[in-house]
Amino acid sequence: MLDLIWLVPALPLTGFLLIVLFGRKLGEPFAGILATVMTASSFVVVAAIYFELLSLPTEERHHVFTLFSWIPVGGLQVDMAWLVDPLSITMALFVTGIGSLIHLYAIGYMHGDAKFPKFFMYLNLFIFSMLMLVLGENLLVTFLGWEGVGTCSYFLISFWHTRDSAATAGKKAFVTNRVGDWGMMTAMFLAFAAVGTLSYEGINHAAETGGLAAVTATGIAMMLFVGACGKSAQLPLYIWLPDAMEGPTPVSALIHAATMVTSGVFLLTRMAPVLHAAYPWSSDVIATVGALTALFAATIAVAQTDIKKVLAYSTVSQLGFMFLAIGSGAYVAAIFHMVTHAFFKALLFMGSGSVIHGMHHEQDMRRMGALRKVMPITAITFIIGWLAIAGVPPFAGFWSKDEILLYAFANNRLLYFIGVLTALLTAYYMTRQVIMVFFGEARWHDHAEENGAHGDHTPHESPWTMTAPLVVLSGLAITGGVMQLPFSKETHWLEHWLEPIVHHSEANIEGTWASDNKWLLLGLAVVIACAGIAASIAVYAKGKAKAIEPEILADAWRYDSAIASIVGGPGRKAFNAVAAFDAHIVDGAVVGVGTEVRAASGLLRRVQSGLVRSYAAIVGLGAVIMLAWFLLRGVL
Amino acid sequence: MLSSIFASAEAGEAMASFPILSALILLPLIGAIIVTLLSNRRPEYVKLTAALISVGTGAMSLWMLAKFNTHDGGFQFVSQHSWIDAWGISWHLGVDGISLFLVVLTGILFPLVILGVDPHHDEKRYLAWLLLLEAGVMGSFLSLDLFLFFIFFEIVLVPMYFLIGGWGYDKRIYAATKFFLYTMFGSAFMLVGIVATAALARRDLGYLTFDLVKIAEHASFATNTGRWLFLSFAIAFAVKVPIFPLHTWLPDAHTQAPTGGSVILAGVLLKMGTYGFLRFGLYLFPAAAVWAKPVLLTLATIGIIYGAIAATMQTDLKRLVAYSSVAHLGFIVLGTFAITSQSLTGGVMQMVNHGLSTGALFLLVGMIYERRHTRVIAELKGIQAVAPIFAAAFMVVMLSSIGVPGLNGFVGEFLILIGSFETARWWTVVAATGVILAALYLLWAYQRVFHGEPDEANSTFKEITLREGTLLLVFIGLIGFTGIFPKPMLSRIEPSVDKLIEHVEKHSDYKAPMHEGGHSTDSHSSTEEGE
Amino acid sequence: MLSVVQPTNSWYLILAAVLFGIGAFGVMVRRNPLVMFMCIELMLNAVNLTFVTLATALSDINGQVVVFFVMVVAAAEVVVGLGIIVAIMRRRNGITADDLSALKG
Amino acid sequence: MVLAATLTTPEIPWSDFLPLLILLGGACALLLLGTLVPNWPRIATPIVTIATAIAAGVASCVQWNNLYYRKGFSIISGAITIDRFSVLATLIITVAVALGALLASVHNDPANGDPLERFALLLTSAIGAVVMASSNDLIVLFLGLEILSLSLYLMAASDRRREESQEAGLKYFILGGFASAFLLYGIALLYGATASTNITGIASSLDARVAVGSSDAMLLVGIGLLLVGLGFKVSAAPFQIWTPDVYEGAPTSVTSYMASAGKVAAFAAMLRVFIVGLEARVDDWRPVIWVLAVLSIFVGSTMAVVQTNVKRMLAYSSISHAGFILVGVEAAAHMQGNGLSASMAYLAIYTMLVMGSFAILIAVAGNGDTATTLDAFKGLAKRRPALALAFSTLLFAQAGVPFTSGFVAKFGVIKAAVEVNSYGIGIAAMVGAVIGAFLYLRIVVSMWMEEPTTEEALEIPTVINVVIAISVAFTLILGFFPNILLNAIDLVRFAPN
Amino acid sequence: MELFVFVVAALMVLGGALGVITRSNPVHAALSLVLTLFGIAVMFVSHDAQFLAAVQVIVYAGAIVVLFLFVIMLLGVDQTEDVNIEPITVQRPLALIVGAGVMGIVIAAIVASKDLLGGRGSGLNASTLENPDANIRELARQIFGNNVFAFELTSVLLLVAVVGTVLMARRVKSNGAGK
Repeated sequence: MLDLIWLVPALPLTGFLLIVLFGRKLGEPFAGILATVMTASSFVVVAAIYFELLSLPTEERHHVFTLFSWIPVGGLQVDMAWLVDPLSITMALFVTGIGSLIHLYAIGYMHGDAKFPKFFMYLNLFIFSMLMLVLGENLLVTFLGWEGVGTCSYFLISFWHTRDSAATAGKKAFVTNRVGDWGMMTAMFLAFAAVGTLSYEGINHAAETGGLAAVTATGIAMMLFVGACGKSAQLPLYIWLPDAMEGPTPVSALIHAATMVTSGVFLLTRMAPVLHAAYPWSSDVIATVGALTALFAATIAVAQTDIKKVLAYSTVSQLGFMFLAIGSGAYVAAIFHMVTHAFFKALLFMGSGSVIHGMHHEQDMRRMGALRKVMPITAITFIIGWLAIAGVPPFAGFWSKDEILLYAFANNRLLYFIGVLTALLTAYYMTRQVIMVFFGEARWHDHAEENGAHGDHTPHESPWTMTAPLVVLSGLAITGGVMQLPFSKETHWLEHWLEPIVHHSEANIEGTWASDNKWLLLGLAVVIACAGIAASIAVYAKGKAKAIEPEILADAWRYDSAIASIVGGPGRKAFNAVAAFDAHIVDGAVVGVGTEVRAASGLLRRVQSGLVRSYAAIVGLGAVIMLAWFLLRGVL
Repeated sequence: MLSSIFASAEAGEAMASFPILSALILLPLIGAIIVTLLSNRRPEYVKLTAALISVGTGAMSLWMLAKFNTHDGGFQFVSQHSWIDAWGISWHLGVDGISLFLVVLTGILFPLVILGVDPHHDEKRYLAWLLLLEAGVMGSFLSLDLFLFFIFFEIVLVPMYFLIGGWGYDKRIYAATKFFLYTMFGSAFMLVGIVATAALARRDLGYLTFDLVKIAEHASFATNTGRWLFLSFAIAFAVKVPIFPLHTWLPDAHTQAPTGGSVILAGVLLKMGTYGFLRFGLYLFPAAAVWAKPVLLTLATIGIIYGAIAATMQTDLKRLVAYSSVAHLGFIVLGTFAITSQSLTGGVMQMVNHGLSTGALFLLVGMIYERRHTRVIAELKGIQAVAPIFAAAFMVVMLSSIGVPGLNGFVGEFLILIGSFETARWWTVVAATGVILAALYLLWAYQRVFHGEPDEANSTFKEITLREGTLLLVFIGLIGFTGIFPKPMLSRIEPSVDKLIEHVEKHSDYKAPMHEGGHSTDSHSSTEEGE
Repeated sequence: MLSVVQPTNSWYLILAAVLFGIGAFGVMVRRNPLVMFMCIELMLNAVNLTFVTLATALSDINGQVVVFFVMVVAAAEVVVGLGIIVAIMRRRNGITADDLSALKG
Repeated sequence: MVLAATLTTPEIPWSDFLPLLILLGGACALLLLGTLVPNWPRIATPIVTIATAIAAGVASCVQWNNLYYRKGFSIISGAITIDRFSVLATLIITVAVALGALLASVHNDPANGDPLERFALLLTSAIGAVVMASSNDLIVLFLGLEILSLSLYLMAASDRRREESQEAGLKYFILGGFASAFLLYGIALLYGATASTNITGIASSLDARVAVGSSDAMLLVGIGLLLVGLGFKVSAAPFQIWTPDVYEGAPTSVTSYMASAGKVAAFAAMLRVFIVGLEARVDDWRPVIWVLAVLSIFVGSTMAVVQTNVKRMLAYSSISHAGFILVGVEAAAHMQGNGLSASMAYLAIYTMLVMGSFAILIAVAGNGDTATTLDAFKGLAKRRPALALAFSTLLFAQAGVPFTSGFVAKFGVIKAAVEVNSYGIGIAAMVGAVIGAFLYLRIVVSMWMEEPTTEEALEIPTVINVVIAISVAFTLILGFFPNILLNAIDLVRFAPN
Repeated sequence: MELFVFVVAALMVLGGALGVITRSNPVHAALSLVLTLFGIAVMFVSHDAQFLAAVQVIVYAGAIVVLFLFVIMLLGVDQTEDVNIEPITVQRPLALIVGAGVMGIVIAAIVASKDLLGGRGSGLNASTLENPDANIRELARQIFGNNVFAFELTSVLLLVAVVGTVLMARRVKSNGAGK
């Protein structure tokens, strides 16, 4: 059964190729169906493998499948190989699982789009790349997937490329990611220079056995983190993610919520031993950046009016939580939160997508409201997602977030408080969104003329292809927490499952104040969540207090615009200066020589006056000079 | 070492009963003459002949590739005949892993250009020049005699000069002249260097010879002499590559040259410089090359960043691609002078990769020009909406040029960088940022040209034709294949590279970094199980 | 006679040098081709004088032999030169050397 | 009869300077027959000339073979020397005469009067050239030079239709006379310093007087004056000044002859005088040669850049070629390596190149010998592709592009220079060559890449085609198989003295 | 006595030379050339080169200068050339530098190596009363002896001269081609 692993990436790839070749003929909806089937079946295979792994004893849950030797040069021997172990399978599971759901959803969402087949072509390619990323046996194969997903995200963000904003957003995403890639490449260079291999086993083994100097480990860790920041939209590189919302909503759900953006977390977990071997401060850096990002994004989300922008910023914020976890050594918690987040954030995104679809591509929440009446399923599922992210027990988000905060507390109180504050804000802005979209009075009538405006202006519920995934996911969003319940050691199923990966580097908080009083913290978390929700209701539903949505928050602390102005202003000037330098100085020198020769030629021509007597004079002059030399040689 | 070379020579003889390398040079040469003599009345025959000859050459090169002995790092198919014995010059040809794929690339590119791109007038002359050019390029990649190399290196200028000047665009004559004189200026020093090398080697060898192998193996130069000689060669190659700041002939030449010319120019001509650095820099003057390392690494790094930045700001699409070449070749030079197994192998591979991807890019730009009669980015818009397949092709080629894994560009670039990182850490870290810039300038250009709503000038943009499609398919196929499965290439390149590194280590105080298993043995074992 | 200082060979040589210089100067300042030509004759004569003097100094008759040949050369030169001049003058009477500047640059 | 008793004439081995006699005989025969034979056919004149030249060439080839057994020797009490060097020079000169005659035969414009004298002068000038090349005595050298020069003055002025021709003649004549006065004065001072006019005599007396403490200013100034004279003849900067005007003004056929035979003779003389005669003082004059060489190369190539008349361009290029040959001389002045053979090879190759180039010039210039501007060459590739191709070949050869004889020549001198460690001159020469290349490119551009100004077809006389064919063939064959020439020329030696 | 002769001759030579370069009328220039030639001839005599002195007078003064005058008359170019104005700038200073330079350098050289030239050599058996033709005899031996080749060459030279004059003198209707 394990040997069928090759099927997992192969199936989506086949789907991709088939659509490349016959996409036009297949057309709608068969292209979509094909893609969905491919992804789903690959999910089935993964599930099968998962169960097989479960059946194996822990130490045997680690298999390498080598296809062929990819880049063998001297000491560098990189194979095209897959690593099957709990972590990769976990990732593969929810990638393919959620992936197939979103495929299904997309069939409905992309209905009627001229480039329907192309969309699914990209989606399948993305799934393939993502699987390469998570299944990669060495950094390079992961990097292959890493870049693959980046490229697909570029394609998909600028899917409606005739819209300049979409095109720009795609480019921005790619280039920003490249900055991260630079970090990841440098990390690989360091690893190879130090260990002489790029395989996770090799590197991690070296790290665990102390074969990796702390300084090198730190270097690798930090560089990997740079890479992660790029992919997982952390400060300072998060800027591309909000813009990425230009893409179709399924894309946002799949790539920019569930899967790709979490690959940074995955990578750091993979390399946990290296982080562990690095100087402690590197972990603190990661945790701090995570926490700050979380808070930063949350504050921004408070003031957004675009339904998807809110979710985008909340994604950034949640990713910040995961990095906080990583930095605090809570790898399991990180993965845990990644999974649950995948559930409810995908759910939320698709819900918003359904809303947008129903509203004829209206995204401004100020023009919505009271939609629960017209699209009930969407509303209910969305509300479930909201509860999950807000951290209301027993929904999935509660457990994972709480786990993270627990470790954070044990690690660093300050970061814990930042986390709590973020949680509060999260509850606040999510509630705000729910209220603005589904409750209150309907505000869509009075904008009939401007909005998408085709046919009737009353929103409608989406087709089953879209609602079905919502239902499934909401189910997961409710129950997702079971993976890892804090009640007893036994209930830490996920932790046991991931044992072989993280046992070495997972922080041990046994006996710390935090773990002793985790029930207290748990309670606190619940209180916080409720407080946030209450506050939000007070403001937006009851209108008790005035909404605090300062313009600066709406503008994301001016961060993005500042960068834009730097790039567009001084940056552009500098580049132009270089170009001008090349044209005038470097090339100018070359051309200058030519003109000099011409000038000299003209000068000499004047000597060539055509007058015999001056010729004689020149000959004589030459003679005199020459004779002078000879005379000197003779006399001296 | 020498004995091994002759051994391989015999092996080569055994494999190739007839002198295939000489044939590779002479066939196009003869072809050029035939084409010139053909009558103008039946142009289609002219084209046919040229095509057949170039295809034949390409086939021979592939045959040679097939017959190439993977595990032998030495020169193969060696053929040596005395030529100008008065000056100890011999017709000495040979191919090893370093030149192998350059020869094959030449063999492939020329037929593609001849079949795929039409000149718009005087086709006969155009084809004749192209064939002559092919002969020259082949010659310079195959020569193992300094003199022989020089004359091929030099003769190439003439056909290229005519191609640019005769079939180029508005500023063609300026560009052609600049190209000719600039390159000639560089080789002026090399000529003196070559003679000096031979004259000085005579003191060790006892007889005058221009034979590369003999000199490299048996002659030793005083430290400073070696450096001066290396310098004289380096100038020529630096101009040819071109290395910042000697690059300014390239944008003009590339931009003004006809599409076919640009493809060849980018595809193989520039490689004569980088190849020269390997063959006549590292191999001939190891100590001096090691001494010059820092300077060249710095220039290469500057070139990478500088070229990329300059490219970003170009308003002419073709010029942009030209500047991207400056950046890419910077990588190759970086790899060459980092002198590690990976970086050198990557460098050699990147020569081919750049030939493919940039060549293809020039083809695509040429097609755009065919359709729109402009290369100005500002005048192009939204082409993807009207010609999606064309756009897709452009995208793939572009991604390979950006260096996205899974495509050829990445493998070379990555090998170069990871190899260089060990011996030239900081240069590499800086150079790696070039990867970001590459994405920037290409994607920006792509967005401006292909994205957005097409204005009415571009709304009639013709979708790719069958002929163009097949032409590009070959390129894309190679791009994809080498990206996914580079091993056949690497395993042939590496033995020669390792041999070269050993040579450098033997003749200088340089020590290449070793990993467990080290380069040579490990790789060989791997190649074994590879076959 | 009472011993007055005797002119040594150097005197003659120096005189010749002066003559040569004057001749050269003349070639450069005179515009009439014929006169320029005469100046060249002056230079040749200076050389002749030098030869003869050296012949005496070295007590070697060859010096004088050379002069003999030089005279022949001079004669031939004159004939040819005057021929050319005549040919030109025929066409453009009374031209000076400065008028002959169609070829230049 | 007393006199007869005491007179001892040296025995004269007539066969040893057969080529000279043949040329002289040819000249006399031409004059006599041409004047005495009634209705002497026009066409016969060039035929006789060429026949004579060929005969002389054959004779010198025979001599070349004989020299396998005798290493070279001087005859008639050291007046002239017969050695590989002089014989090779003779051979080149005779070839130049033959080709020059072919070209001149095209200029048989009735308006230009009876060509008889012009061909006679061609032969006499050849005599002078040969004498110069083989002279072993400064006086003989001087006489040879005068014979050559006087003939050339006349030939330059011989086109009676074009005033430029006479102007060129007069300029050449005045400056030539001026220069030969310097040369003669140099001989005089040299004679004063060494008590001999015989080159080998000078050499031996110089070797003898190394120890003499007395100042040798006279000797050195003599050398200087000598160098002025010879430098003028080889048109080395700064004594090149006359070259462009004369080359442009003279009839094209004459120009080609001047550029080839004239240079050969002058360089041969220079080499013999300085390498054989003044070897002892090499340290004094070699630097000067160095300067002259570099100056010539740069002046020649630089000034050519802005020219608009192809004939004049070629004149300037001939100056930079002279510079290259001087590089060979400089190398030879190190008394080791093979600068001597390199310069001779260069001369041989250059002769063929220049003949071909000027032949094409004649073809394009038309009967009036006037259309030599760059415009006349515009779009030549469209009018006469073959001609354009041939000219391009020759031009690229002059630029030193590989697979042409020109490259072999340049490579030869550079090699010679570098082998004796004078790198500076080598690099300077190559850089100069790059500047020079621009000139050739300009011509090529206007031939291939510009539109013809006139559409009227230009018909080319057969003889011209013959010359072009010979020259191009020589250029290419030598480019691919330089051995043919090199192996022979490596044998070039001076007679041991 | 000797000194007197030298001074007189030198004056003739230099005076004549200056005349050649200063006299604006070519005829006068030619005549002053004669003066120089005579001066030279005198010096030849005082160097026991009687034969050359004779030839100098006959050939040079007698033939060459006459030829000059003849041509001048023939072409009627005896109009004076204004010697005071110089169309070409810096020509005269340049000429002065060159003339003086060559003169100075050679003189310097001669002075520097005076000792080589010593006094009057005695090797030349000067003509005396008992054998008046010693000089001629000696010259003859040389010319027809060692220098016979050169002597023969002079014939070629004269041949050239003859052919040349014929070529140049022949009248051709110049159809102004190339103008």
